[in-house]
Amino acid sequence: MNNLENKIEAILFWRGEPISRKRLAEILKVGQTEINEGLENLKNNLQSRGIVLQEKDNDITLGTSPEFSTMIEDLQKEELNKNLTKSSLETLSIVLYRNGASRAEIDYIRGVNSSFTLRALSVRGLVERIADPKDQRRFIYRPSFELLSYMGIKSVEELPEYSEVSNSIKLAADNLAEDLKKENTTNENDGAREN
Amino acid sequence: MNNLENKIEAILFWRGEPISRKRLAEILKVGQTEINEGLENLKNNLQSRGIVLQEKDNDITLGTSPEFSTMIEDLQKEELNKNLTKSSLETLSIVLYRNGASRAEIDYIRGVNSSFTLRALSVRGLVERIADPKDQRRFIYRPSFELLSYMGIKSVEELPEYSEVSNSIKLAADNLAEDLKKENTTNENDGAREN
Amino acid sequence: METENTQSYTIKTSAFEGPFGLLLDLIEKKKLFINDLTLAQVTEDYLKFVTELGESKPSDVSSFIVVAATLILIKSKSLLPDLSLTNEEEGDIKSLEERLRLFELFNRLGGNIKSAFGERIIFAPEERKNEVLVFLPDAQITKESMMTLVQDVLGRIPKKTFLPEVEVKKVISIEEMIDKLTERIQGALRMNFREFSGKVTTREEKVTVIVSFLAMLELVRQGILNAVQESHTDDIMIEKQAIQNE
Repeated sequence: MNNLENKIEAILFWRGEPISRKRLAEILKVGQTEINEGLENLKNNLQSRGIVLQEKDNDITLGTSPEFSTMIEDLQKEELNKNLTKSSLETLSIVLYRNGASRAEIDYIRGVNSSFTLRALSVRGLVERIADPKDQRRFIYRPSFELLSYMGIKSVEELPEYSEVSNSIKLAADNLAEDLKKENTTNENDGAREN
Repeated sequence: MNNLENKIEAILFWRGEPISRKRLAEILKVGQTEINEGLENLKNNLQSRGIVLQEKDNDITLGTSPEFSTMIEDLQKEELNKNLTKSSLETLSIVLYRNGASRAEIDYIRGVNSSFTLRALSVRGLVERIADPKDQRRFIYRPSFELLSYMGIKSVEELPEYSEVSNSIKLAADNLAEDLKKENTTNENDGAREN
Repeated sequence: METENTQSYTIKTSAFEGPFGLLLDLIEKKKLFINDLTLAQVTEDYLKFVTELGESKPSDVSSFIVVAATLILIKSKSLLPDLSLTNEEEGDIKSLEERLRLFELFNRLGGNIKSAFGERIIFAPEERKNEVLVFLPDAQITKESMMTLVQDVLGRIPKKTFLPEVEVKKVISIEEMIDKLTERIQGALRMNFREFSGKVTTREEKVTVIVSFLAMLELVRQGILNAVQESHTDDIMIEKQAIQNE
């Protein structure tokens, strides 16, 4: 049973960005011929469907079917012009006062997972995602330059009570991270609740 | 030619995040029945494919097929936390098999205070906290898509033994609600139990 | 009957989290099912553990105590078959068994989660690089609103995550409860002493058992006293710190 096209579909869907045939062959440990065949099959599978296979030079990506492009564009516009939610604004305030925060830090402080919220902020150009200089596997979200100028400040230090608030955020993030680490490890050896 | 399921697929793909049935109906200007039908068809289209449709309460999202778990895991840089402590397991099994529970219920079943465990799970994005529709002062903790994803299931109904135990759990839940009510009234007096 | 053996039972704390976990663990180690008979058989081990817990981790005791009280009732009833229980006491016993069964069920289902978790993951799409190069602010974003929001968030963080959520008052009243139970059982014991005069050998056995059982109760009482005192000093320390910080 050949499910190469399914694998390709999964990779393309997950990645969401163009990927070369060569790279696909590498990942799937097969030859060019198989990849080309798999892509043909996938293209057939996707006929008369909501998503299509797009090719440019040797790069492949999945996209929404062209017949729905107006609908998607409208949605995009609508999405972008919506008011930000309370949780987005909250997340933004942490990013600002922390002057760049990892998702984990924001999660600890808010007590909930912030991935969708951060995505919403990043789509609107309010925050930028950069690789954490300390750990390349992680990302740091920092306020965009445009955001600062929109707020009429040259740097985050000009935010009201910046140093005070900034310090308490840092402290809180450290403490919470510490506590959670305990929960995730020591509880295993020590069944009873800690003091 | 009915291409509602294709439109739904395009929207889900474009969005890349969960979306509610209600919102889909709004966007596509059709009724709930049509949406449900479209989703059924889409689910069928996605059988034996690289991507799957996940459902939770009234929300829908797309994800990669669980059979390609290792492949995608190898591709992604972020390290995944697969550890669950004893208290996390207990709490998750209540949240999952009850498909949402209040903290009081979780505490009652576990016999210990679960607030810290719930916070840790919420930070990890494995549970979501929402206001109880029946009582706005309370919260309900329910499974997140992330939790379903880690379990490799498309909906809670796919949990092992789900149909076998769901009846007895429902029954027990009624007794539990009864007991909790009693507990709350006596606790209000002076925190002590009867005698 | 060798189920009443007094050999000290060592419990690995890793096996359980709370009172039900402990109880279930004790029952399963003896390969028993949950019912009042088996609960009576593990009562002493349970009490022994709670006593030890009271010495090492006083703040954890309270959730175990309520269960201990019900176990003592069950145990007393099994030793003194003529002991008549009030409706409330019967209700407590029934409720403990039900809760334990429910806990056992979720505990078992937790095993399903443990074995499936992270094995076959469904991945959501990765966060895409930001292709749409737009800047779309929102009138709600101002210096002032950002400050207010961030302070709200900070204010919502749980003050001290590990502070035991047990009121001293509650522990004291539980201690009183055990006192009452002890009295109640001693009273019943005197009243029912004749009931034991079956065979002489078993009678001696039973008396020994009851005496050691009561000694156990006394130990638990001491353990709780410890807990109360320690909680008191804890409290005082926290108050002091708060004052110094002001």
